[in-house]
Amino acid sequence: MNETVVTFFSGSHPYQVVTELLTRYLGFNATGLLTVVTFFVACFVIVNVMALVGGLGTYAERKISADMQMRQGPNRVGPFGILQFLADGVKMIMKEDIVPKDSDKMIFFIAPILCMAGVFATLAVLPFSSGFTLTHLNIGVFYLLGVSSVVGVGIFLGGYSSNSKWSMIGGMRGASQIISYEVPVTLSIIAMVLLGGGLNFKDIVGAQGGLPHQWFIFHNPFTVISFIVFFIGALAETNRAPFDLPEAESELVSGYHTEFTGMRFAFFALAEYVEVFVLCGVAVALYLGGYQVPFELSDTFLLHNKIGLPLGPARILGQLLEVGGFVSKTCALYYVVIWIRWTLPRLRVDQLMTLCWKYLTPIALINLVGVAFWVYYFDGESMWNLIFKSGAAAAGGH
Amino acid sequence: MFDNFLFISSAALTVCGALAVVLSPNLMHACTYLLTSLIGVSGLYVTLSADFLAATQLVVYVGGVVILMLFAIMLTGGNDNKSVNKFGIEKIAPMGNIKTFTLAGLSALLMALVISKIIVNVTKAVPKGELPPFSSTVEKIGELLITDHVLAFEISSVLLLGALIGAALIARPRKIES
Amino acid sequence: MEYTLGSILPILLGPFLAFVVNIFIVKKWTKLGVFLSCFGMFVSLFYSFRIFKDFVFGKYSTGYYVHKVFPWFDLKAAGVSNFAVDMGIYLDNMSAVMLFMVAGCAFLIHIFSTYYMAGDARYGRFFVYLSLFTTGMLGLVLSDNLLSVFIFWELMGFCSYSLIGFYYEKEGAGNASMKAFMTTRIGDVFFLVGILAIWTTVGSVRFVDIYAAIADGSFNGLYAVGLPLATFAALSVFMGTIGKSAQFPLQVWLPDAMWGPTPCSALIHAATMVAAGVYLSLRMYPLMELGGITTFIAYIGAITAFGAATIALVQTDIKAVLAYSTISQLGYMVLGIGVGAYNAAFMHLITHAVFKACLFLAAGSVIHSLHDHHTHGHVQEMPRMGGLRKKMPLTFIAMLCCTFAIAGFPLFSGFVSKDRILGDALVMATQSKAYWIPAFLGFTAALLTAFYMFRMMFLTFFGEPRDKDLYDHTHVEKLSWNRNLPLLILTVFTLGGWYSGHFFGGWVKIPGVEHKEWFATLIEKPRVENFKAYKSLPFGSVDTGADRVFEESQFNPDKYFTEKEAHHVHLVHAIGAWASIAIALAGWFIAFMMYSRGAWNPGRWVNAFSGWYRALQNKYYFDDLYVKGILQKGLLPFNNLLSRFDMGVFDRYAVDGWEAVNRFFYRIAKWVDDVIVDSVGVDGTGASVRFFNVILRTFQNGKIQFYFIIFLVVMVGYIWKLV
Amino acid sequence: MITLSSYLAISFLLFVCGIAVMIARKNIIAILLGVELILNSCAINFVAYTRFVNNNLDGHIMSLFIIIIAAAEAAVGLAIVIRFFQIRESIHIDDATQLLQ
Repeated sequence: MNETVVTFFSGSHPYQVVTELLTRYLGFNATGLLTVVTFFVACFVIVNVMALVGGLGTYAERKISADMQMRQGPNRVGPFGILQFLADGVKMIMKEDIVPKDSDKMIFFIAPILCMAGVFATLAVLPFSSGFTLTHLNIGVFYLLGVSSVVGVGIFLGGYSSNSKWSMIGGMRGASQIISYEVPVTLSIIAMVLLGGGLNFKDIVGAQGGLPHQWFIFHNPFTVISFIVFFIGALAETNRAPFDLPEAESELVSGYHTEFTGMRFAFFALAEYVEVFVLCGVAVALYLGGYQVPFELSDTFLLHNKIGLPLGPARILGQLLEVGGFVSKTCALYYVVIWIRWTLPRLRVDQLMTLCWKYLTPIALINLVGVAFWVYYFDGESMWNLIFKSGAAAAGGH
Repeated sequence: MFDNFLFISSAALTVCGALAVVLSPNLMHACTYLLTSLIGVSGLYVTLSADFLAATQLVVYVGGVVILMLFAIMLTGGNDNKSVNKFGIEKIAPMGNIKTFTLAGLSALLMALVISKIIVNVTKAVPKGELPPFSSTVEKIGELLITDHVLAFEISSVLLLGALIGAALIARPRKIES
Repeated sequence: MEYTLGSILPILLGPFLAFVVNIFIVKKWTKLGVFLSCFGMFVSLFYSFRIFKDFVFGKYSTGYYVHKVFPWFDLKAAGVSNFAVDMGIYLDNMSAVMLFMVAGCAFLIHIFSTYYMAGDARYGRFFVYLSLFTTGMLGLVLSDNLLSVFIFWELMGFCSYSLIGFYYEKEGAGNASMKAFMTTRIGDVFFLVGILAIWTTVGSVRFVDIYAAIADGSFNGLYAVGLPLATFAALSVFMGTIGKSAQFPLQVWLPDAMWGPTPCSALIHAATMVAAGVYLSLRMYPLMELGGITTFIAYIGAITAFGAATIALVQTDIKAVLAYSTISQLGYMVLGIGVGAYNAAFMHLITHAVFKACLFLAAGSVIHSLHDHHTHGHVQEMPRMGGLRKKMPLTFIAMLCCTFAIAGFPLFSGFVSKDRILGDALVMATQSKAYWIPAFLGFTAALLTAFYMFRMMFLTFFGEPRDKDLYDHTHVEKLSWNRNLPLLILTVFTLGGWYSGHFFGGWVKIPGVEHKEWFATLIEKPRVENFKAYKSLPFGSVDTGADRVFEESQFNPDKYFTEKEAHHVHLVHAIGAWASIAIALAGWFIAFMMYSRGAWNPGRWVNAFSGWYRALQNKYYFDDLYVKGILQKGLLPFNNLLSRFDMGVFDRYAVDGWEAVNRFFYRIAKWVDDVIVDSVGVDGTGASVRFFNVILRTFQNGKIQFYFIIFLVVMVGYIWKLV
Repeated sequence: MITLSSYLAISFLLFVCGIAVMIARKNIIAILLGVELILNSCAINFVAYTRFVNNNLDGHIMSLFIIIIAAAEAAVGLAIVIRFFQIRESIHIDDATQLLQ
């Protein structure tokens, strides 16, 4: 019932040929097998690419911060030090896996996996493009919210299981911060769901356009506020500065992952970077037009009929254009996140909670009502449309 | 086949989690097992074509209830080594002993007897032929919530507000006069 | 004028609210409290004057009245059908005049008290009592029934008691207050009996109902204690008058009442309270007439007037002279009732109130200025005075005018009122031989009155000062608003013209002034037949009198006489008047010769009548008679006998025997209680409760899991049964 | 073959486990875990009957309300537990046998 990456591929000629060949060769209907294989391959690709993205995130962070602080940053491994993250990864794997003596062994083992699993499960619905998405789940946004909350449990359990005061405080801070900021974030997202007309990312992205005036962020005044609230909430949910209290190095050594070493620590770090990427992607999908390309360049019909490309390459090219649009916007947001991290000072815990419960939550609530009002009163039209219409009416048009 | 696979894995997760909750001697572990059990239930919902419920289960239980439980365990467990409180009672209550488990087993057995007596009739019933295909339930649940079940919906909102305020009021530390 | 509650009740509420507020504030803010009392009195005077003006100058009709009633309590709901008491306000010409007199005198005496009582340790408390007393007196005048009259009557009795004993640190004052209270109580008991007698007959104690009952003949043929009921009731009510107005034989309290402060004597024991008894008798005059006790009343009055006057002859205390003169004058009023001079008796009540209040205030002024530096007390003894007219000329003028009035000199009010009583007494004497003695005693008392009053004047104000030291220390009087002004205002009203309508007896006409015998016109005996169709209004209603038409009354003293009778009456009145003038002059002359000229030595008379003199000094031995005779010989042995009976017989046999019986039953009851009730009942209940408690406690042990198991078991049972 | 019975069996197991937890544990929070298990077993039953017996989604609504109530119950219950711990310094269930203190 949901469109998946298999749906996309099964529409293509080679896939059908392969299916028939396999069926004939194996002696039973190979559709299911091929589906599983396709999913597996797709997941494999995405997970590895995202792991790469997470690694590149550390590199980007270091490089950008160095740039801001007039330093060089990593510059020895590979050109411009770009392979630094691989070296770091190798180092992580080679390190001794230390488990504290009085720690809760089982949970100490589970916690990084939970973090990692929660983050990577969200990738299932992240809309890279209209075709190259694992699944356009009909409750995509909701699913994403649910799965990403597993990360909170992971952080909490990690903090608890280390049997260390720093970790404990960091874990508790992280969990409370995550479940608190989930409220304004969810309320902001619901406003966008109202505009998009569905929980499916495809619906929401499809309701937008490639050009900025078609994006939801500029749809009406409330959505701008909604975006700001969402972005602040996302920063807090991912424990990024200025909300990086769970791992505040000046107070808590390194927060909830103080006692973790080696790959366990790498899991936490990776989960964090990937989560930032995911939330930036969600922000792009919800507010910044998602994978939409300007002037509908990615349209298969346009590429195939007008430009004259053959059907297969036309589809692939369209999808690649969409992925490019999506990733570029996401990276731009990613840059903003890093920029904020190295610019703003850290908040205190009480300021953090005050900001959430006394400012963001009421603003998000009122904002939700405002968006609903806009949808009801202006029939969901964006303000640019209204301005154009009134201008046209003033000019004597219909 | 995929449905069967999903069902079996979810059911295994659920039942094993539940049994682990019963048998685990560590409260924190029990809570973690509960988490797995709840995720398994979410998977069962998916096999029952209840997509919205599955997501709700994840959001509410994993994101809310379990974290609350963990918090409560953490806040009540304490880190100090004193095992006895000022009233002379163990701070961390035991997770049960042979006596209690015997009682629990007997009770469970009793319940099992009765419930199986009910379920037997159900299993004898002729299964329906074709199950309806999976379809999105979000829109239908939304419609039902604001048409047929609007009163329950509103009441539950009041209930949640009451629970929110009540919980905040109860757990708020009071100033001890001294 | 509209008669609403707002136009009548302030009369009562002014002093009453002043009293209530003063109770709380007068100790701390004395000056404010005193001002409040005077202001309350002024409010009362203002509203009284409005009513007086409307009745006398506006309506000018004998029949006009205002009657407002509200039910006080009604036991109909409790099953008693004929027990309902209405309270109300009854205003007629008599009430209106009386109200104005009471309020006016009380106001002036309040003012004077601020002079007389200033500096006293209990200055504020005095005004509290004054306000309460004035409330009582005004309430009595406004009352429409005997019960509320009685209530206010007792209220005044209490105030009188308190004010006589105002200087309670003096032993005499305390005893005097007790004496006054106990003596008047004798009369009050009879009064209450009279009220009950009327109640049982009429079923109501309202004046108008009593009048209507008299007109109906409800009193005919009923008897109580061997007397016709009307006679019994009238006698009982008249006993109240005897007590309150200090008539023979209960006159003994009034001279002792002079222990109180002089303004209180002026207000209570001269002007108002003692006059209330006469007022009551006047109100109940139809009953007295029906009961046929008028002759008795006349004798009582005449004896009182004469006896008190004789005692006054030998008194040396200035206030005592005035006290006996008051008793004597009250005797005149009662005599007037007895001889049917209704109008004259009431007029004498008013005129006497004015000049006697003035006399007392003047006496107070004298006493207050005579300060003995050896005893640090005020001097009341006339032998130590003399020649004071140079020191206090204004007081002298006031006192002289009042003396003229009381002595019955022409142009003054006493002549107008007292001599009408004497004239009527003479008329009655010509008609019935029984009245010769009262008439004779009346005229003799008039001679004595003139004598002792001028004796007092000469001893006080004329001649040479007999106590030089005292005289020299006395300050010369200066005109002050609170000392002399009340005196002078009262002095103005000692002129007879205010009451008779013409200042010079009708011989000299003042141009432009209409001469009206308003007093004689408006005040007349209640005509009981008129009250069969009287009309009362609800308490809160507005009465303008517009629904009832009253003709303006014309002065016609002869309307109840035939022409021949009228001629006779006029002749006798003329003789009486000339005789009065002659008697007054004679009294003055004797006093002048004795005390001013010194030509006749009073000591000779004393020696000649030494037995009588001693009797007079001892007030005819009345006090001795009461104390030694009645109390010690009569009541004390009787009381001893009763107490012996009580102790010896009743206590020993009845009380102790009953105790023995009770003790016996108590033992039985105790055994039953201990063994049966306590052991079996109470302890058994406790034990059974404890037994079940043990069972239930095992179930309710607070362990939630235990409850849960029980719940499960029960639920399993249900399901097993149902499925 | 997945039928209604298989879901009922799972729900039944969950329910029995919940009851066992509720009775066996002496820790208040552990008892709350048992309560959650029982609530979930009920919710599964509702959804399963919706799927296999009738298709009108009322069972889903019911499960939704169960989840809501479970959330409210957890919030209030844990608040009470924490308050109780502040007062008694214990979360032993047998410590909570008195109404006062």
